[in-house]
Amino acid sequence: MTILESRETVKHFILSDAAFDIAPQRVQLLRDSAGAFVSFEGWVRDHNDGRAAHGLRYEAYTTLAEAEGERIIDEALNQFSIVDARCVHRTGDLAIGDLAVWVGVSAAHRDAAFHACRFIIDEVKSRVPIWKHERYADGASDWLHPQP
Amino acid sequence: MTILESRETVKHFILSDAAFDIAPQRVQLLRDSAGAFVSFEGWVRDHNDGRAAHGLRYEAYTTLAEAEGERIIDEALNQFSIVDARCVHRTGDLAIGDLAVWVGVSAAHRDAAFHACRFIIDEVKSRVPIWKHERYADGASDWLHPQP
Amino acid sequence: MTTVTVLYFASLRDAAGMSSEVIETNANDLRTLYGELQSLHGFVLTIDRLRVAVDGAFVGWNDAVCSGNEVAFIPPVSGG
Amino acid sequence: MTTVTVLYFASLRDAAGMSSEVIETNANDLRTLYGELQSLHGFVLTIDRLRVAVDGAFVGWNDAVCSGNEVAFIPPVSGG
Repeated sequence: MTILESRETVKHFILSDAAFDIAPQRVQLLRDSAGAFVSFEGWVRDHNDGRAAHGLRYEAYTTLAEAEGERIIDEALNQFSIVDARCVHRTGDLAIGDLAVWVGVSAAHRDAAFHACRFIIDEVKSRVPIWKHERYADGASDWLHPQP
Repeated sequence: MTILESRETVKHFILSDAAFDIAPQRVQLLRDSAGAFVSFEGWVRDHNDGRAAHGLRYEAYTTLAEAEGERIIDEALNQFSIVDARCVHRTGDLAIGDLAVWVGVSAAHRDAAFHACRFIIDEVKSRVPIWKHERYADGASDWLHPQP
Repeated sequence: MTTVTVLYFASLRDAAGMSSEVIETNANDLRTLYGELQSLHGFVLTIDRLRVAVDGAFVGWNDAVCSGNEVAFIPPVSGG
Repeated sequence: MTTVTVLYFASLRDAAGMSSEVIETNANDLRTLYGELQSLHGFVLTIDRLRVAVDGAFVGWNDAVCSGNEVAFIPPVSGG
């Protein structure tokens, strides 16, 4: 018996403390049975709520973030007719235009791929213990703790 | 006066008779004001309606397809709060796993990016004069003219 | 008689055995023109499943057939 | 007395001036424990805006505080 891929050992949610390439993540989602692929990218914008931003820092509670991220991808794989899904989230210092988060989903059909990709990024934003520390053009900086 | 980009001369919908790279298309959508990017990729699957497929050919009515494709992107730019959008569609012979169509949308926020990307691929599939000719594993082949 | 160029795509091209032809017609509108060509080439696709374009833009079936027009009958599309 | 390690993140870490501390407490549940630490460090975030995790998994506020636990109070997240 040859185990080509063991479900337990594949990480579907990854925290990266440095800039990462999308291509090697995307290619792992390609399958001959998948006709649709949807990806989301979150970039660092030059403003937030009308305030000019210079950059930001993401901090994570690593153990819990990785566990919660895997749980979200598992939920997506169970709830939607998709083939595979991945998410990579940056930590550390980011500048304007840097890639902060990437989500990729492959599926036989586009409907499931769109819905699952949206589900994953929404859940990651609301549940995974990662915090954004923004630096503003006026010299101020602050943690973002959004109201529900 | 220097015109850096004239709206009229930029093609937002492109027919490509050969394999194309996504990266140069994607990079044109990046802006410091855009925090969200959503892309859709349509790949040639190894089956269609339960029938094993070997590959396909896309034929387009080029003049009308390009005009209708541009119209769809214009509609998306008007209807959604997005920054920019592009679509590239293959013509000619494609094998299993080949990229058939790519849509990319950048926006300040993810909601508009997701909705506009879905709108564009849905409209392209329903309105742009491109036809798929499938070759099946059993030797048969046929044009796809879906019922509405 | 009006002289027009007709373009055929996908299954219509296969059925016609050609991608375009120049024809002379007495048809006043595009609906009638398609009826004539459907009889001639034995097209299976009925008019309710087609769209029609003239000179690279979608138009209505009741539009007149004018000399020099490039007419295309658009079968149900299947891109994407 | 129970001895636990408490982890602080984001604004809680800034307010506490440290990323973790080992404390002895008489608190029976996590809700009471947060109340004690909120008084001690002057945390602005009220309990209704937090979640709580023990040993790397989310748990309930009424759960008991057990010796050796690694407790983390999770401020509203802002990833993505």
